Amino acid sequence: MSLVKVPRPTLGERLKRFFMADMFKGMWLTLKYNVGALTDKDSVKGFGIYTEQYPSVRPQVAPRFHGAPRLNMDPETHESLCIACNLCALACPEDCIDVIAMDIEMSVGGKPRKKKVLDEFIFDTSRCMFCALCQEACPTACLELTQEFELATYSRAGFVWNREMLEQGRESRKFEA
Amino acid sequence: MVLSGWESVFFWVFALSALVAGLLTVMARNAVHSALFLISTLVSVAALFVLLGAEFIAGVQILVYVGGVMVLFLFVIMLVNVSAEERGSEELFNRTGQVTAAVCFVALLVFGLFYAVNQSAGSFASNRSEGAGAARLRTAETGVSKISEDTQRVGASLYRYGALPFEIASLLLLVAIVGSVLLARTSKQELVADDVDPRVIPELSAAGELTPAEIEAAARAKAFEV
Amino acid sequence: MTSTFALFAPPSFLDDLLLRFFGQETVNYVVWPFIQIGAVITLVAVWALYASYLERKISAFMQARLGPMRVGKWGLLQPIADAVKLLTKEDLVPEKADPYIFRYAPYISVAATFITFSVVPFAPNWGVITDVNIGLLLVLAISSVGVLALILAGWSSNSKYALLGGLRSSAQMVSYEVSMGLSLIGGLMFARTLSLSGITTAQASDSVWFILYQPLAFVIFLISGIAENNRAPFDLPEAESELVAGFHTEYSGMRWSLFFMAEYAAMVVVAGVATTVFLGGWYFPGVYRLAGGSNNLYVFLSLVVFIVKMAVLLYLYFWLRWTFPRYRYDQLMDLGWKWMIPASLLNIVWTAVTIFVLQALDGRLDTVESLNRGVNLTGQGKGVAVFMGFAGLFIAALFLAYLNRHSRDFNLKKQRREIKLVDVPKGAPAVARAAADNA
Amino acid sequence: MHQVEVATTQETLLDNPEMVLNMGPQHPSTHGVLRVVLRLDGETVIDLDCDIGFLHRGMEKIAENRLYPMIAPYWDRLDYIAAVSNGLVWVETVEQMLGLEVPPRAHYIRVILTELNRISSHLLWLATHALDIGAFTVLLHALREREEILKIFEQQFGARLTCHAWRIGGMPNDAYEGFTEDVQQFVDNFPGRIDQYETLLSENRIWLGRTVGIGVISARDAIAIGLSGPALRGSGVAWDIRKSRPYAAYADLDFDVPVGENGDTYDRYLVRLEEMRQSRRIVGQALKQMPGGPVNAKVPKVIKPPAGDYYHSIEGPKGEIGCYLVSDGTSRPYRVRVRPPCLINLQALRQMCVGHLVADVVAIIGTLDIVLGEIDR
Repeated sequence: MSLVKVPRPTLGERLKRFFMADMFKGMWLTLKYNVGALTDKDSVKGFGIYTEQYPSVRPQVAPRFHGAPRLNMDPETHESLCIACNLCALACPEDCIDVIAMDIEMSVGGKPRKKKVLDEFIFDTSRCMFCALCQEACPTACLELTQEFELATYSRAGFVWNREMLEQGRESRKFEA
Repeated sequence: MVLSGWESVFFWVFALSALVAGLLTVMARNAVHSALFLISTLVSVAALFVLLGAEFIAGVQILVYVGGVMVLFLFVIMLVNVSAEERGSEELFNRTGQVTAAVCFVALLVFGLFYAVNQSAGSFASNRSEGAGAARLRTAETGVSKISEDTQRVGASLYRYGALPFEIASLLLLVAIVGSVLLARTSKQELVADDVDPRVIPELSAAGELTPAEIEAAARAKAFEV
Repeated sequence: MTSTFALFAPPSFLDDLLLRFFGQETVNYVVWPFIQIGAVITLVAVWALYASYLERKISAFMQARLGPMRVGKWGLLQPIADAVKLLTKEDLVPEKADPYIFRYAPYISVAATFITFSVVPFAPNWGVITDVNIGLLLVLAISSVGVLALILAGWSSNSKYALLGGLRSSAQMVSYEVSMGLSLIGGLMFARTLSLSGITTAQASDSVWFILYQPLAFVIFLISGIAENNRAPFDLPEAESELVAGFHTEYSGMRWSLFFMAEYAAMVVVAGVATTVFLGGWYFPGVYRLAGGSNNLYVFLSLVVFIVKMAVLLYLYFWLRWTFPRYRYDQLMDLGWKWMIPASLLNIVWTAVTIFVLQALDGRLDTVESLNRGVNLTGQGKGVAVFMGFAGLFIAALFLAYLNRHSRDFNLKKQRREIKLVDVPKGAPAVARAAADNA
Repeated sequence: MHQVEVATTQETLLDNPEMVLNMGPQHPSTHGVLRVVLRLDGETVIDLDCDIGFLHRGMEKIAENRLYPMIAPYWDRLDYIAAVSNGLVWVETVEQMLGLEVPPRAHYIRVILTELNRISSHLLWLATHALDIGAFTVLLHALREREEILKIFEQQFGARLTCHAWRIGGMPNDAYEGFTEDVQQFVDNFPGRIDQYETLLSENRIWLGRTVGIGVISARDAIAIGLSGPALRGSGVAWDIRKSRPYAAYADLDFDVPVGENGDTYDRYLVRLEEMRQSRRIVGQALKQMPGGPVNAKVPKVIKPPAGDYYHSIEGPKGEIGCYLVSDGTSRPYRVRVRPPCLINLQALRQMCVGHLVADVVAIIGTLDIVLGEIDR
């Protein structure tokens, strides 16, 4: 008939239960936390305050963090590093990248030559899942997922980033304390 | 008793609200509304008790009737299907018999009231000058106030003169409670109960009242000791 | 009659001022009560707001958080922001709900709690609103009316969760009211009065707190009070993990906040009554001497004492809530009917035995001073009573443990078990097996 | 699946003591968008039915149209609480189909991080389970420790929850600088924190009353339903894939399998707590034994497993999470099938709940540790 086996308690256990040792132990712990929070000293045992005050204290994001995308530019010439190879778009599982290339004619050593350059780069951050496969696919270290993590906007259209936004960075309001 | 000043204001407010709420109790379509009006009647009557200086009775009235009985009433009303009665479109007082009975009853009541007032008028008048009047004008007790006299009197008479009826009543109530629990409890609930005799279970299953699955479910809910 | 609305010598200058405009009777019956009611409602409403702030802060500290910090310094204006938000929120009434009852249920809840404050003696003299002869009974009666609000709110919402919550709460409150009321009788037997100020004065004149005579009753009262207030670990009617929000699932905005306010105010009531009956109310040894004869200073200091005592109890409320898991419904009923009510009945008997013993010992030990107005004891008598009180605690615990030895949930049999650790023999590594299969 | 009959006529409670209660999909304690239809007698559950699929994305179908490396992020989103473990199943399946030799250092880092993920998953379970039963404080204490793990994840993978942790043939990056110290600090701190949870719960009489004897499932039934993970071990079956079919570096590591006895909620609670301790032990060992070297095998540019099918499974935090992969030799899988531990564990819900009260249903859903992302896929 029995479904749960429960062993017979020893006298010590009985006494502990009789004097509600289990309850008082728990209450003692929460009291220690309460006192610890007020003094905020014993952080090793974890009795201090743990939370961060986010908008006023900004968290340190890890260097490898995958956040808002960015198109890097050559630091000297300020030209886009993107060679419009479309590898990122191919690597993207969500198909959220559109690389629109255009051919420009230029002369290299006097000879006219066509070169494929980037015209427009569309990155739909609302569909992006920040897996960083595009970043790994990029041969020129142009596309990068940065540590920027505040991506909220007021409209769905605002999630679709064009080349300008990707290169300059989106204007975002920083909250003050 | 003569009403004066604010006392009379309070009296009329509560008396009228008791009457109106009482009327609404029988006139309301929704049973829950009707129960609520009954509660307001009871509260108004309790307030009248306070005006009479019987604070203990007032407190008990609210505690027992409003807090206990009416809560159970509401409990039951909420579980019973009241929608059928609500929907009825008959008008009130549309039956000759009902009206006749009501008029007869009111007449009886009025007659009884007048009779009682006539009977007690003399003694009431004589009392007022001494005991009752003094009690009414009793000022606030600031020091260690005693249990007010009516409280003591109620207790004393309950346990001294009314001990036998009191005990009989409590026995009756106890029997009623045990009986109703016994009647209401199904064999399934019996099985889950803590205090069930283990021998009952095979009997029940032999009588075909319980399936093995039910016994198992009950045992599951119960978590026996080894 | 006069006692109902009578006052404990209010500040006389205000009284004189009022008497210029109104008659004596009007002042006593109408004007003063209104002033006091207004004062109490304001104070209690502010308290209820800040109790929520305190609760949030204390719970945050217990959980290594900071709690509200954004509105005002240390989030001190948070309750006001919340109040404004709740007042401006839409007041939704579900379509199929009973509109009248749905609207009025919160008012019943708030009224039932606030009325109780009229009899709590916050301090001597003018610190009490009215000294009613039946103070304690009034507290119990009015708090029993509070059940109605919950049950009506639950029913009128026309929602299954709310209905279940309403039924649960009413069953819970009706059951725990019994033990709550019965546990007060012990103190009553010592004080011989139902008036709350009378009980306090009895303790003050005896210079003893009734918790020493009645530790068992104090424990019962506290537990029942927490259950009566639907606070964790007895917060089943609004157990958010099961019933979403219990009886106030469908409420929003102002009406919801009324329930909320009533809950916090009811906590104060229970804490106040516990302070009055068991912790000596405004009485603290030495306060009278400290005041040095100034009546108003004495009242003020006593008020501080009362509030400090109450605050300790309220901290206990928060503390318990943020430490313990929640009882299940049937366990709660078990606790109420199988533990609290027998214990409170036992307490009455034990108190009677104590008083009897005190009287019996009087000849030999000189225990009783007088029995005319409450039980006045000498030093030795107090010792005996305290000893009996604490002995009662253990006797009750043993008695109940015996009584419930077959009970399912609260017996002494359940204990922690160790978990078995099995060292399973290792199998063959699965890595790089597939290559061979596919080849 | 079993269907609860819903009464069509409106009856009151007294006419018919049974009441149908819809718990979910928007309910605080169904852990997502699970809808449970309860048939109640008073508050006793007579019958129940689960309605799932509110979170269905068709992940298995999506996988058929993606290249092999692209599928990994979708695995993270099955059981998003244990994204690192899930990712490992997929990566190892493909690696084993390809016959890749993953370097031992990668194996060790994988063990460390999946075990940390097991701890974080169990911590979240503990947090929500305790919250369901009303112990609010444990929630935030447990989430604090989880935060420590997530910080390590963020440093290592660049994401906290859906990490996209592994790549076929190894890892995207070697362990970051300071990895050993961070993990070691966690390993040192963690036992004290578990003791704190135990102080708050394990011996508490309310907790015992709420969990002992609730949701009992016997070992026989558990095997018949196909439970796995702590839900199975709570019933006393010592089945752990890390032991019986060691993957990654588990063959070199020493640990015990905690096993319950009664198969009730309390036993499963104890099993999970002990598993956290064992995971910590594994992490400590792996950290000491971690070899140097590369973390990536030589992987072909285009991944085309040979035609055929393969099944691989690992011991996820919730149970056996497996991947059945059919390849037709092209760069996209022909068919991907997930063995979802939560979905299969959820099948025990009815058997566990019937006869209990509504409050117990909440406790039992909590003890099964379900994640709807994986159930609905």
